[in-house]
Amino acid sequence: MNRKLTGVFANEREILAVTADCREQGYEIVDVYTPYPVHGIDRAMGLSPSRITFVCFALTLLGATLKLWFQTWTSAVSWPVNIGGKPLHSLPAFVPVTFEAAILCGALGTVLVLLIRSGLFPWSKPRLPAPGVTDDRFVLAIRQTNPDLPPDLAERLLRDHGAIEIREDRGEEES
Amino acid sequence: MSESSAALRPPLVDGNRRPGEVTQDISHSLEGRPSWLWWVGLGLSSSLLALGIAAVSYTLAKGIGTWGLNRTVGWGFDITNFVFWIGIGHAGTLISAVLFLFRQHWRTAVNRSAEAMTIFAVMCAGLFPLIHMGRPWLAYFVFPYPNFRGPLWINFRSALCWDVFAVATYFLVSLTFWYIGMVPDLATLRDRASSGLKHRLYSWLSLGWNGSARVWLRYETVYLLLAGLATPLVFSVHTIVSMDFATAILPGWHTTIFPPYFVAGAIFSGLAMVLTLMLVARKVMRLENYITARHVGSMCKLIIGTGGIVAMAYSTEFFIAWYSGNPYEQFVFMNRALGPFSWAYWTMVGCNVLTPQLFWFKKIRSNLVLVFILSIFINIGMWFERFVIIVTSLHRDFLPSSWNTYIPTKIEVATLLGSFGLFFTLFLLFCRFLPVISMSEIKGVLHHGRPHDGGGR
Amino acid sequence: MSRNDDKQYRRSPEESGHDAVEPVSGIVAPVDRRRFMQLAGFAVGSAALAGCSRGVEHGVMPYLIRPEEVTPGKPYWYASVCGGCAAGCGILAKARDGRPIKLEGNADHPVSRGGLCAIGQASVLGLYDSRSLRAPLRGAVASDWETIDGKIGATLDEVRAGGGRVRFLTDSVTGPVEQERIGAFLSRFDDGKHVTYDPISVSAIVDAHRDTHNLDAIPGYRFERAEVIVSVGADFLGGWISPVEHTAAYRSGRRLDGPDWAFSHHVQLESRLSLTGSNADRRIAIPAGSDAPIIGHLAERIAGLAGSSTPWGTLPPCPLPDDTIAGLALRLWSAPRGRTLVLCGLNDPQVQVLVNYVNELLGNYGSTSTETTLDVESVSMQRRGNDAELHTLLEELDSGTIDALFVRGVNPLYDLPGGERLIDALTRVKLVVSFTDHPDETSMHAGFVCPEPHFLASWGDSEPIAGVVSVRQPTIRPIGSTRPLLESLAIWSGQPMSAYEIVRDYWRRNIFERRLNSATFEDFWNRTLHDGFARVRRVVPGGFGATTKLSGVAIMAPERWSAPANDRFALDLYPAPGLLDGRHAHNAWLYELPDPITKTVWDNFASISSLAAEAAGLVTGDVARIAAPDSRDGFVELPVLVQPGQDDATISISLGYGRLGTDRFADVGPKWLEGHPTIDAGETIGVSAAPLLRWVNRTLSFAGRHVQMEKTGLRHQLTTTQKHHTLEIPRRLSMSGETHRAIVQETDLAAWRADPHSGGHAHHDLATLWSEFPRQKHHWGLAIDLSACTGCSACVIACQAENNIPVVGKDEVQRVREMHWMRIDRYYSGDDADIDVVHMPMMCQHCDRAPCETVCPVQATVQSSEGLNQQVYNRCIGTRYCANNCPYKVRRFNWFDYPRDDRLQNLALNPDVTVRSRGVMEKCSLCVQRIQDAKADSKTTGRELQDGDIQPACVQSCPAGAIVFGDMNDEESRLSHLKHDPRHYTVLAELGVKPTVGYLTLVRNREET
Amino acid sequence: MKRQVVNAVLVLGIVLVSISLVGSLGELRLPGNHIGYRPEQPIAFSHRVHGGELAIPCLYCHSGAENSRTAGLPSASMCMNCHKFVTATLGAVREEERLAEEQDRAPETVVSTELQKLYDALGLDETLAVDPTKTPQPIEWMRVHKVPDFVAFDHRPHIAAKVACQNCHGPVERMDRLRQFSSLGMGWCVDCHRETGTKRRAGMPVSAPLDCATCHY
Repeated sequence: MNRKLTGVFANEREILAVTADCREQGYEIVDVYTPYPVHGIDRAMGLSPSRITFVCFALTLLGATLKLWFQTWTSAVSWPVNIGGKPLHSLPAFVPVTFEAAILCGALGTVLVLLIRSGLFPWSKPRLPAPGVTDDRFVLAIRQTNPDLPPDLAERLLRDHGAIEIREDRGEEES
Repeated sequence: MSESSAALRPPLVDGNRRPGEVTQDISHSLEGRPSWLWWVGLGLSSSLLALGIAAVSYTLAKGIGTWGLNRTVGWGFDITNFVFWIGIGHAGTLISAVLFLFRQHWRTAVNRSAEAMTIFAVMCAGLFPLIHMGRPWLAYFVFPYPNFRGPLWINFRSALCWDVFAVATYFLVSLTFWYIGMVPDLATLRDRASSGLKHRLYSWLSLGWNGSARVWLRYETVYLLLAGLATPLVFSVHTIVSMDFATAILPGWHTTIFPPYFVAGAIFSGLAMVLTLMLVARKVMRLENYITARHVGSMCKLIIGTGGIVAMAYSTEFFIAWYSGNPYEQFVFMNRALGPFSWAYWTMVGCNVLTPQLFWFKKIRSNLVLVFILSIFINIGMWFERFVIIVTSLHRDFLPSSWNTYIPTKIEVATLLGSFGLFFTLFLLFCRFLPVISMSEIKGVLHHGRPHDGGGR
Repeated sequence: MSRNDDKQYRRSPEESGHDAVEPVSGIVAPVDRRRFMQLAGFAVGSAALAGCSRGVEHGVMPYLIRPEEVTPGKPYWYASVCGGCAAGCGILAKARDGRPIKLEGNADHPVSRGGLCAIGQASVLGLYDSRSLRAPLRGAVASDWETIDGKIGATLDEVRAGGGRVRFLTDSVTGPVEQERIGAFLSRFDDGKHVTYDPISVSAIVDAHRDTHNLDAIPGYRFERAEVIVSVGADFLGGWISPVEHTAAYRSGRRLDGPDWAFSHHVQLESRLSLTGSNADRRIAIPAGSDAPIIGHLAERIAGLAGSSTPWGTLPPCPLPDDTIAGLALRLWSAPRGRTLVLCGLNDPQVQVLVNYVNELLGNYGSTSTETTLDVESVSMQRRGNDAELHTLLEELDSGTIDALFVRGVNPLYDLPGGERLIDALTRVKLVVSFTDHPDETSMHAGFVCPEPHFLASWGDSEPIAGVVSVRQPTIRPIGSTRPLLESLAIWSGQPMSAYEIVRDYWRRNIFERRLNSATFEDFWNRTLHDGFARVRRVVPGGFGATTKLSGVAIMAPERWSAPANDRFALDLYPAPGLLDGRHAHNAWLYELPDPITKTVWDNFASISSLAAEAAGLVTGDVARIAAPDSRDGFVELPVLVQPGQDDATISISLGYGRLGTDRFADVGPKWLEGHPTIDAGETIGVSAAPLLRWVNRTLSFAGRHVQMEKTGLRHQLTTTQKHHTLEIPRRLSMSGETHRAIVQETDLAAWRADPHSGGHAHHDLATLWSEFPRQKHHWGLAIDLSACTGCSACVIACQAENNIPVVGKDEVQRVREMHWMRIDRYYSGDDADIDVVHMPMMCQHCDRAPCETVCPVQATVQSSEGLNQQVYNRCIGTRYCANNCPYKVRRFNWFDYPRDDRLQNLALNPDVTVRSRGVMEKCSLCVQRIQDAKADSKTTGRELQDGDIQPACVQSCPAGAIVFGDMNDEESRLSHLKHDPRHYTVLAELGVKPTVGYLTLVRNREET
Repeated sequence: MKRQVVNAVLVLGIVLVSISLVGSLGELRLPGNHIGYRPEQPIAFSHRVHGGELAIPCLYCHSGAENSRTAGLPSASMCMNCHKFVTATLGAVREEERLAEEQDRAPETVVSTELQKLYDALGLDETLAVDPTKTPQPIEWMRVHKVPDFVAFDHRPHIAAKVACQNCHGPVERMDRLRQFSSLGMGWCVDCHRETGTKRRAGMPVSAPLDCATCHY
């Protein structure tokens, strides 16, 4: 059995509460939609912190290594040139560019990963659970997978927490 | 909102707004007709821009000879403007990234415009290294691209080469940072947009954002990471810019104090520019509720601080010159203070050291007109700082036989004005078509509908 | 030297005709290609275009019949004679593909001894002057030779019929053949006379020697033999008689190399700071014209010391304190007999007689064999001018008794005072023929102008020194239909002959018989052509052989000279350093050559002392009216220049400026929004000072005339290449109180003898962080001897000619953008009264730790494995960072595309050196093209490079041999020895940039003063 | 669902295009690369005949290469050393002789059209004597081998180092109309100099420096 409910709320406090409750009751939290990052919602939904941090770190290191190697290779291996009598491996002189490359690679790479991971592409159409979710509405989408739960519990929960509007849709298409 | 919290912390946003109203206020300024002030501003700035374009085209057609430079003073207005604009840019990143890291929530009102300012400033800055080249059509030589010349690479020991990478990185990262920060707001606009074109445009830009909490989670992590990367970046960029001079052997340039000195100076000047812009935007875009006296106040305090560092640097330079016992170094600094360009030097000191001291007084801090004027003084002073460093050090160096002076030409002045034209034109367009204030963030700091406070129902 | 080996014989004119074809496309091409490159850079599309097509296409035209000694692309050398002035230096003209592109002094020639002055170097530009006359003129309209010859022939016949009073007016024609042909031409008339004068006249010296030594010439001055030189106003290192020859001699008398060093003591008494004065060990400022009493008193003193009675009564008062004169006299007297030299620049026979008397007392007269300083055998024939004869001619012209006047090499209407009267006089002459190559003041009033080809394109000969003869051979075919004087004369005398035949014929008849070593004429002729000169039996002018003893001529005390009243000044007119008497007024290089002393370009001026300036309330650049009260038209208006070392009572003005037609330089240099033209149309560059000349008993007087100076209130921009003139920094800008900058090391002879290191400051052997890069075979370097350099600036022009350095015009120089790769820094020290001058040639120092290289982002300037600091034009993007970081400020930036539209002028470009485009940095390359050429040569011949094989242009041209180039890896090279000389130092060594260009401490001979 | 398909197609398309580009990169001609440049010449001179069949050494005509920067083109007079006598291809001459045989007359000199151009240039008449009425006209050949701008190339050291002409100019002796063989680009020069360095060639020491000033001044 697969039953999906969406509740629209007016403010942060309610969405936090209702999310927590629904989860306790054993409803699967499909997703929560908010106009601004609501702090604590991740706990309420039981999300684990993002791992993108490690990606960023890796990319930064990669950028640095590649650039440092490139500089050394071009100035000491590919075509060594006597420039002002400076040594071919002028490591100190290579630091600034290395650093910049690290930052560039890290920053752009991370953002790219974010976009891909979250499917944010110019051509992707927004799927809004309810109008105004990018304005001042807070939306909770839950799914009932557990058949034992009383059928009207969900509605009650939502209404009690002050849902302005509740929509229900049965169906197989996943969100 | 509760008295207690009000007493503890004055609100970041005046006139207890609700999220919907926030959206309304901010989007309104983009959807309504622009004020006559806006039109006037655009008229002025775009005509300046036109002047600049004319000047630059003439330079490209004729050669660098159309500037007042000579065999002794090889850099003048060009690099002065470059450093000046880069400096301006820095405050933007400071406010958006550094203050974000320090969880300074008051930044939310200004960070968007500050970041925009960064980007436009860096665009202006980037222009000058390009046109100051004798053969700008060969500018691509500075990039280490694979080629059939051997292959022939570039000189990674040159501070100019570091510059290329630093400025490029700075621009790209700032741009990304700015754009990513704007995506949720763009989504808001998208959902408000009525006309087809506007809607399509905004939805293209907003990447199908739908406020999902999962995405918000990643989003905030990335935003934090970007802030974390941008912060060392902003320091590195101006450090490297300062190395253009510090790594040269020219007395007056060849000093280890430059990196910190330049970074402080950059932030100093940048804050001044942010103030200038904020105060204008506040009036023009009717955002009094969001850009409050509190913001202005904190900016003024930051200016006092950075201004102090700059003043410290000036005196240290002199001391070291004397203490080093290096006659050339000593001469350069005496020559700055008493030589042919002393007028520039004392303008600099006047604007950068004395002006900020006025901000100690709350009366002055809270008088926005006065603050506006003073901020402009600081902008002037910081431009002269770069001018003094570059020109006075060059015009009298080692061999007296090559001592000489520098008189800018009309073309150079026009180019400088043009860069301002470019900057303000872009900024005004930004005010018109993009949310000057980050709605999502503002909503985040509202006291409305928060747990444990009664407000909002 | 490899160069001497491939000196070439002349080829027949037909052949030179052919090779004139090729280069035109070849040399203009780089300019076109350069334009193309720029466009390609702009438009992306054109990149594709460059890909498929080859941009500018050029056909190549080989010879039809290749002259066997010509290999395209390979330079060949002609030995010839310089025509820049009357000194007659021997030159080697370097020709590439039929175009002479560079003149160098002939090392074997006794006059030039390898050096060549700035004027000589620059004269190659005149060959390609697109404004010079290409065809004869009748009146002012172009004509052809047939008509001209017809008319002139006819008129001459009339003239011959009616008395035939024909005058031929020339400058010092040093060529015997021309002398003879002119004589022959005139002999066909009842009353024909050849009158010679030099606009910068020294005829008094000749006159005096005619009286005293029965010598109708100037004696040979042997500066190398002198131990004490006292020159009263004679600028012998500057524009006096034979600067290159005298500089070389002067220097070989002042050298500090090795144990047999010699260093003369040179005292200069003069009214302006001349080039010679700037090199003197002791310099005394005297009012112009006061030479007379000074010489007088000196003579008296020395006579006293010699114990011989002075044959005159009282002398006019001496402007100098007695003990000064006494000191000088003693210094001269105590020197070995015959080893001193007293000179005087005053053009006054009576004074010159006194000078001769003094030299006589000092036993300086002698022959070539004796070790004395005045040689009456190998005498100088470089100046033949006779003012008295000129004066007579002027009277004749006034009286209108002259029928025909031929003017060659002089420009009386410009050179001489009282122009107006002369014009009327000329109009009364039936036939006036000018041979000028540019329309000038005189040719305007000449019936016919018969332009001659440039001296590099015509046959001739010369005998600058008695017994030294050279053939002037053409290096290219005449450009346009010009005709040598010799041929014109031949035609007008009815026996047409080519100049070549005339010269050969004359030599067969006259010179060959004077040969020293018996040989066939062909052999003699060819050898002379090859060597550039031949030594022949001396024929000393002046009746029955000159005496070395003073003949019993009446020596009178000079009575003329009165100090100017306190509101008046004594005037001093001198030849312009570059233009001389104005004969080079069409040479842009010489206008842009900074005056060796004032560093002024593109102008002449009135030098006054700071005292005088204060008194008159004038500052440099104020235009003053300088007028001679004793004449109506005797005045000029020109800017004043406050000159240290100038005598307070003297105004000095250079002649040679203000020539007609110099407004041609209006469009020299770039044109842009804020640019000013070098000169406005209709104006002239500088002002002619000739109106202030005057006749004093039938000799031209250049010094001593009393004039007034008034402020006009106008201003005129005087442009100098140097803005700060001392090594002192302003005291108020010094923290430590120390104001001197130790750029120049200086000491005096006594100190040097005591300690060869004297004058040297702390030696900086700085520790280095880095290991040396391995040098390949060579490590090139330079050493410049500051006590040898006279500041004559020959090197500057040599460099310009060799390296295609553009002329940028006055306005650009005013903006400190002159392009000369090497400049000569001139520093004053001491106070106005007793001023010391240092000349410091400054070019790229080719640092081993070059700061410019480190900062270039694109590796456009890097170090070569042979220690050169290379500048790669086509890699340069023009950030100017390198120039900013150069402590010597020797890098030059192409601010504009400098005009290269004059296709003819472009033929003077050196095809071995890139013509730099706009936006590119450039600088001294140590003439790397010569280095590469020599290396390639040695690879081909398999002969190892010898020390001295390679000579950069500056080194080669230096008459004083002050600059030495060489390989520092070769321990035996001359350079290595100099590098180990205790006097050697590098400028700004404390920066640790390790220049490979070094300097040798300046030594002044001030043992006892 | 549909969108994914579209995207997939899009991505695939991009990938394919870029692959095809990479493939054609070989033919892609970069600015300044003139390999294979083969202009029409005023006279159809064949290096194959002269250099190949007749095996005339290159330096016989291009003697400049030995002692000058430029190899240079032979002067027309140089051509006349042989073509005073050789006025046409052997075939043509034989043919004429045969015809003369048949019509039993003295064979007349055949002059090939191309050589006629040479004679005209020199202003010669039928008897190959100078004809005063004709004005000599230099032959304008089209230049094939040209190093890039601002490069000072000197033949001498290369000849001295025993570098075969073919190394750079290719198998000229097999070309009828001359074709540019090597790129003559900087990379090409540098590679050879790198590879040569200071090692000995043909038993003699050579030095092929990599300094900029070797070619740029």
